[in-house]
Amino acid sequence: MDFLNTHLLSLILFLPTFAAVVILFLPSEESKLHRWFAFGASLIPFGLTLYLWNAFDPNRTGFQFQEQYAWYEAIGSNFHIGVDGISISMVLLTTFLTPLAILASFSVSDKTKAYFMLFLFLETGMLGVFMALDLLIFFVFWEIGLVPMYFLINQWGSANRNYASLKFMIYTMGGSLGLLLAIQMLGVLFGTYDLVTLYQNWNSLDSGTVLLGMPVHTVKTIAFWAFVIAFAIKVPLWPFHTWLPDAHTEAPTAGSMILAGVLLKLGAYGFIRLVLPFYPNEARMFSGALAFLAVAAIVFGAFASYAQTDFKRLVAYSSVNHMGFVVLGIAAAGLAAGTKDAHIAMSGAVLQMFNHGLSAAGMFFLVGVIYERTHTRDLNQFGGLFPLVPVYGGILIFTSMASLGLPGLNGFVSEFMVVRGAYPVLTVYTAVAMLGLLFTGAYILKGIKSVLHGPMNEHWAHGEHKLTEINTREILVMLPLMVLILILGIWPAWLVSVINQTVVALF
Amino acid sequence: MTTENLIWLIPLPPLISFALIVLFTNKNKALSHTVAISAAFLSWLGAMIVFVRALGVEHFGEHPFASSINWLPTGDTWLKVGVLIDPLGAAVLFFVAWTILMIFLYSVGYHNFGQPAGDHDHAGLPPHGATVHGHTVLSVEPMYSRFFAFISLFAFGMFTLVVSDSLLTLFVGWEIMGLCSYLLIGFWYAKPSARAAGIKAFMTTRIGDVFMLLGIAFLYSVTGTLSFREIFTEEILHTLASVPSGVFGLSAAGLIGLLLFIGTVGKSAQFPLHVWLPDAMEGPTPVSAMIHAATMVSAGVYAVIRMFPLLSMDEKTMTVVAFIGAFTAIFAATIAVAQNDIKRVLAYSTISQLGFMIAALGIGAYVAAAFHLITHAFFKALLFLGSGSVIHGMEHGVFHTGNHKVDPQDMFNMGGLKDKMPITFWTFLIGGFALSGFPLVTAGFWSKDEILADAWGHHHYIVFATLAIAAFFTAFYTMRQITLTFLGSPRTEEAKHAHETPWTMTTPLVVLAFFAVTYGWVGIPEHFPVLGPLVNNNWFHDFVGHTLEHVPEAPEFSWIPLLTSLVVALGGLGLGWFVYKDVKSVEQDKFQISFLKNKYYFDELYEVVFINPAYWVAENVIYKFMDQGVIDGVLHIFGPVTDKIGSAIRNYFDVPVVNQFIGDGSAEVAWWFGKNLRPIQTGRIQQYFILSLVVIFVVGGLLYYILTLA
Amino acid sequence: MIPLSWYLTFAAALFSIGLFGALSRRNMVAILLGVELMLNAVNVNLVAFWRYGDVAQMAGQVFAIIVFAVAAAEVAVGLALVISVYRRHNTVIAEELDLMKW
Amino acid sequence: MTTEQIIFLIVAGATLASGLLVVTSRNLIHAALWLVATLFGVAIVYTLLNAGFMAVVQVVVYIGAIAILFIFAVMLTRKDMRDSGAQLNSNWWAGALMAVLTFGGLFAMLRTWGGMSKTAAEIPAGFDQIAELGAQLTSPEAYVLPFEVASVLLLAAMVGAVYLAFNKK
Amino acid sequence: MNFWNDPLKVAAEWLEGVFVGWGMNEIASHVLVVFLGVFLLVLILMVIDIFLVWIERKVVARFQDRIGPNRLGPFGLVQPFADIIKLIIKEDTTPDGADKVVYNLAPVLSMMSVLMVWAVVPIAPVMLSVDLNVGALFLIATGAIGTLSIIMAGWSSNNKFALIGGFRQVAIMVAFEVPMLATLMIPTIFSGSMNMNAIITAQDGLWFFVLSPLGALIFLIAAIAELGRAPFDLAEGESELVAGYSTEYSGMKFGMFYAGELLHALTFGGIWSILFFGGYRFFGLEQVSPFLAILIFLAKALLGYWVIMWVKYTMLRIRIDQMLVFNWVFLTPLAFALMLVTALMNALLKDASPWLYGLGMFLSNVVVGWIAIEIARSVSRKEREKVEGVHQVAEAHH
Repeated sequence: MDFLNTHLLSLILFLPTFAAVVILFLPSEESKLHRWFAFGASLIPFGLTLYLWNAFDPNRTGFQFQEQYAWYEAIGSNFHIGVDGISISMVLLTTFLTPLAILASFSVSDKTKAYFMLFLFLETGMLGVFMALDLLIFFVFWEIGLVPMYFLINQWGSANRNYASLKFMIYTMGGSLGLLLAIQMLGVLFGTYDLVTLYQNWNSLDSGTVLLGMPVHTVKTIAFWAFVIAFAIKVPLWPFHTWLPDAHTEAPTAGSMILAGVLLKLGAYGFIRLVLPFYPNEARMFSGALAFLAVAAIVFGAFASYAQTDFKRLVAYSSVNHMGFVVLGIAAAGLAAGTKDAHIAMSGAVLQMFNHGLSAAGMFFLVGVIYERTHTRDLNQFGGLFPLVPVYGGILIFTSMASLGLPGLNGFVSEFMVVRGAYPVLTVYTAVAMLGLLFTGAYILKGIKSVLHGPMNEHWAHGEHKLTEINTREILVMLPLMVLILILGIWPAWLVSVINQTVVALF
Repeated sequence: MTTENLIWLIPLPPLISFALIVLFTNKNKALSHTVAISAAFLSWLGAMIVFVRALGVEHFGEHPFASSINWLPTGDTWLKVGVLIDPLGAAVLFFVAWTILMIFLYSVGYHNFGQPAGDHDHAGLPPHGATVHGHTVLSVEPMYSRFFAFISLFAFGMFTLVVSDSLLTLFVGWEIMGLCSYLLIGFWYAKPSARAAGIKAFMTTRIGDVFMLLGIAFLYSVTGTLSFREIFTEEILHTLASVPSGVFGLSAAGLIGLLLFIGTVGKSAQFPLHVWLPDAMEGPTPVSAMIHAATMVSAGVYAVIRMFPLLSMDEKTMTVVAFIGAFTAIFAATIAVAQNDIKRVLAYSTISQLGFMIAALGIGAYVAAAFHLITHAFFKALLFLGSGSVIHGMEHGVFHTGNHKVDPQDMFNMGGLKDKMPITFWTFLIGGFALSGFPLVTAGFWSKDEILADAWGHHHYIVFATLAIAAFFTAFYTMRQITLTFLGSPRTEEAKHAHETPWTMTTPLVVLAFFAVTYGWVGIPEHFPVLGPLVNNNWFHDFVGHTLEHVPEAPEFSWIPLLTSLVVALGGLGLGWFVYKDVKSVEQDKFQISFLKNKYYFDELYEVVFINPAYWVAENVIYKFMDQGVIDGVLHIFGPVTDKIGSAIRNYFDVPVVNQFIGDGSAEVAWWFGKNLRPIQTGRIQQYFILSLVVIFVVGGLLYYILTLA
Repeated sequence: MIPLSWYLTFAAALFSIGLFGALSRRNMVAILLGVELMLNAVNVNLVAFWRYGDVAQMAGQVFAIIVFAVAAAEVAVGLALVISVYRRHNTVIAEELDLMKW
Repeated sequence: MTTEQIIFLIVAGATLASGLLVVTSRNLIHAALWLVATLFGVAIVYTLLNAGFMAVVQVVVYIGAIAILFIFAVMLTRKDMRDSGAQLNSNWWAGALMAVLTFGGLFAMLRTWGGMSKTAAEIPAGFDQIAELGAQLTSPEAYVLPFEVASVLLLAAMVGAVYLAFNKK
Repeated sequence: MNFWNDPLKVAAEWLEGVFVGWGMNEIASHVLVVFLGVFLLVLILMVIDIFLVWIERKVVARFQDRIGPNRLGPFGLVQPFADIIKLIIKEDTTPDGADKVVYNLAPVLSMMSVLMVWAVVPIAPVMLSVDLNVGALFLIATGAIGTLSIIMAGWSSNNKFALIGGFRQVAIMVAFEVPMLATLMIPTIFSGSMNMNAIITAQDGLWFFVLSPLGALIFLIAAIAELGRAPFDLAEGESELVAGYSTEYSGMKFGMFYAGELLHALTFGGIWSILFFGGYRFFGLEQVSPFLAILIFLAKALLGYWVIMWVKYTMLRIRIDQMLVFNWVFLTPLAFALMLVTALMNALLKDASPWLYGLGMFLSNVVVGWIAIEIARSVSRKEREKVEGVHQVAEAHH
């Protein structure tokens, strides 16, 4: 057990990779075997994460379960990983969603071996970002997450997948360039990439210092924006969001689940882990701009979502809308750092990340369920399907309501916290964001209306097109999501208290 | 069990019932309604126990039942949630529990439990009737279990709202009811009109809700708490009142109050967000009774009553409230006059009556508003259920004749139902008189009279006059409705064959009729001539008034409001009977004014001003122009540019320099060497082996020589 | 007591014999036999150095074991190659396989 | 001369003799059998070196597997049971020269080395060779990496051998 | 030191004393005594071997519902001696093209490989020829010599039946050595030693059979294959290969192969009982007297031998390729998996109470076995479908 305790994070991080390598050696036509193996293998990190969650002491500040190995000594980069209250909740989200996404992919029958391997690699990439305590490691995992996703979209996506995957890749890579430069600048200046050390050194820089031939605040501002743009693309913030609807729409169902559920969180996590601690002053200075972009994402996201006739695209834009709240919370926390408002806004933002992970994954999955049966996502081709698929309808309404932010379900709690935290410091922005909240209702209801309600489209009622009810496996995918959505809506304290402790200590 | 714990448990049975029905019993209709009604009964029982215990507590206003727990960590403090039953809460809980139980019971009959399944019935549409032995009879609702599940959830929301001690949980219940109203109004979701009505209801109320959420956030950030008992302390209220908000010159209290009030405007269908309520009549009638009479719209008023201490801090807000209320009261009443659909009349009547309450609050008549809220809940629930009963009876007739063109909700198709449906008639009559404020016996008289008295007593003469006129209209359209529906002779064949409804529907009518009469008697003013001394003390005023820290003074008795209310009530009723007693068809109705009939064209206005532009902006500006045009357009430029650069590099550098000079040149050098070294390759492994050993020995010997000997 | 030199000389002799076999036999299997002898000679050396050095340090034996594994692998692959070649060219004489020469 | 030395000399002589026969017998089966004898002799040498485990493993691995494999291979790669023609190639003189040179070179180098006449210390009582060997083979501080690499090598060899010898139809 | 408590040592010391008394060098007398001891052991074994012939014939008769040798002496007990006399007086032939040295060496090596095993077999608490710390491995090592003898016999006979028989036998032996070695590790894991005596001592609580029934079963299967007895007796499948590698042998040379096989079977019965059934232990009875212990051990060995016979006379012969596939595809992975699981469980439960340890081990065995059988079943179902077509299988299910 001692080994387990000292290497817990590494185990969680690399078990998926290990499993992926094992899959490589499985016979390639045994799809069933790949599925079950991948599913079983992804459950192990989840189990370990539960153990981690249990062993995690929320009352201790700083990082726990740290592991540090020399990695790239020549430039002072170490393989340093650890978790605090913010990252542990993201780790939990990742390891929780991955088995579900894999279970959701059981219907994939094409090139299953590669598919599940990529999925497991993806999990390692995402977990690595959340655990990394070293900038270079952070960046490495950040990029690792990209590659499997690219192939998932490119190989298993729908019609327009080439365009979407290329857009996704290039867009994100474009952002990463600035990020890498900024990271290297930090590395060159301080000779280390270790986050914990950098936090202290970077902020204790005398403002009169001249770095790289420029005043320190200029350097910082440039680096700040390099970071912000990289993360803003990933979140995505308006106006960097146009890759998202394409990528989400074209990705396979499980890919969208993970993309919306976890990958978007990487950007927001970057804000929380890197931008705010490194650039508190810049964050305060530019919080208005950040909030503006966030509110733009909220409002425009909601509007654009409302304008869609493609169900999946509608859900995809809803991610823009919801992630806007995360950034709004972060902007508020940046502006009000140190106050209670900041704590609430930041806790709300992290919780919103978690919640959006659950509900967006659920929504994408449900879209996938119906797409698999009808092979269309056009809202105008549905209509009145509720009597055909009552269970599916119930689940869809439930999940939609979570996405809409109905009190009693998870989305409300976090949105409330963000609004509460942002209101005192960013009043006008918050008020405008309410417009987005209103239209959240509009597009969600539009989705339900077009799919479930109204006169039944007889095309789906008979013959070979007859729409079949959601099956047990698919229900099993949704069940954990729904249970967690409900639990978080009713009793969020178990999660929020962990996040809150860290947030109070950090910001 | 302590009362506090009991209060925690009150909302739970309906929630459990919802879960049970959805997860387990949805295939079994009988079991589903048993579960739902049992749950409603348990909540009712709990509510009654709490109510009785509340009556037994001295100075209940200062020592309410309250308890709370930590819910959400916020920084270093916790956001708490809890339950609170103070006098206002107890009074509201009382009527909520009763009406919910009655509506649950009524729903069994309304959805034709026990009838055969319909021939062509289809989930999502109202039942079309079943053929039994050649006769068409009513058929059972295909989504019977689902209905009970939804109203159970609804009941949960309402109970949560009533017992909550903070704005947060109030908002939770509030939104859950919003969801349920969406689901229930759009219950027959396959009907496009019902579907649209559901969305309209949800979206319109949501407009109010986001403002309310903003208000809550504002309040929370200023005071650090959302609990009523903590906010309504002198200290905090004064702080709130003295902090300027920077908007419209309002104080923080005023702005918060206004924001919260906008929530109520949405929820209680006040002008200008009233448009959803009439459309909401698309839902099944029990839903109309539940949402639009007894609970949800009342919840809006309840919230304002709750927040009254805060609202009353700022005069401007109060004025806005009073204005909105009074305007809505008369505005809706005028529309009601021109409606032919039996439920729509009641819908506008509800809006109008809610306007009364809001107006009462706006002028500071706290107790009167609460009183009218409760009496209205009883008699309006009664009226809605009665109208449902009428429709049900008419459907019976429609099935009898087989002429489905006849709208069973159109009052001009009715007439003379008094004899066919006696229980319905008498209870409807009681309800109608209560609504009109028929003097002395009905509850509506006492509550409406108190509002008028307050308006007069507090010198709000404009409000007084507006409300009096509205009351007159109320009495008029009520009598119009009763006359057209029940009196005279049947105007259609269907009306002749209408039939009394089963006991599950009539029992609730009788019970509610009882309260519609008697509940007024608990609030007879002390100074009322003759009766006042008889009851000695205005119990309701005394009880509910103590919710506030400073018990509001009852207005002094004055004959003017009393006489006014007598005149408008009796006058309106009389006029209504007089005008409509001989009307035989729509054409003879003088009040079919298209301006009124079309509700002042508000729906159309909103369509043109808000909804269409919003969609246009969303689709064309934001999605097509901005996202796809500008942003993606910029991105798409990158592709060709990179391509150009790439091919330039290839053609002018890679091919000539790298490939031809460096690449091919080095290959040739390598080739020359290879050609000349070829003969060494004998292809015999052992010779290679020996050769390598020779090399080793030679090199080793040389090294040995150099290192040791030399 | 046997001095270390005996073992080493023995191993050197065995090694040389093996080397001769590997260099001079025509049959590929026989070449492999010679290689085996050489490997064994190495092992004798390893174990002898273990015995005459620090006994608690098992490096000699450990590497002898690893040489076992290598030898097994070498024989398995080598003989498989021989058989494969025999199937294809019908010969096991090393000299006759000179397709790769210039 | 102690008993041990006598035994060593006998064993070494026999071993070398059979070794010579391995490389010189015409009959390859005999050569393989002589190899068995040689390996057995080496096993005895291990025993003399107090490495009983090595001796047993030598017998198991070399005689039980490798030698048998050789015999198999010899039998599978011949058209008749006899060996005809020259068994040594035309360069055999060079090979012999190299072998002699190697032996001479090694012998000469060893003579100049100081540790040559070293004698062995007693193995301490209670020293459990096998346990120590196992512990060192699997300890991350010692030789687990070579051990793992060797296992991978074996796996690769197994796969490769199966693949190579597989008769593709 | 009482003779009855430690007979060997007392006898050896007495003899040494006698020899020294005769004026012999001490070392020489010691060597002589050891040689005498070995000679004695071999002698006893050979006598037992003779009776094994009788036992085998009796048992097979019972299995086949007949009486067996019953004419010579009581119960036909003198029959084996008659057999031996027959073998000895038979003409000793050597085929023309045979490689004479190898041909004659093979039966000797065969017998030797069996007898060498007894060097490490503890027949009683104090009776053990060599207390080798790698006893278990020694078993396999001697097995290698047995293998060699067979291939030598097969090759040197200059007879294609003999060669093919030898090939087959060697292929089987080499193959089944692998699972055998893997299962040998299981008692080693339990006892923490490869010393035979230590393995027996470690079984004073529970026999390892209880801890690892699956291991015992695999070992038995592998042992039967090593012996080359039915159902694995392909090397001498009479219908195809006459008598396999021993086709050309006659007289006492054949007798040595024959006696070697029987003794080998008894030896494996004994080894099996040592590894999994506590050897000479029987609820403390072995402490009473070494002679009693010998009897207990002999009884257990004979019981094991009987099981081997039981299998032999009730099972069909399996085709060679199926058998090798069975080994490489099923038995070897299973044995390795079992070894892995046992080692893991051992690491996990090392400090647990003995009950928990035993239970965990037993359950893990059951689970591994169950999984293996399930996999085998699904594979065989697929295979059957491929061969017979889906249709018939579906019918067979109904």
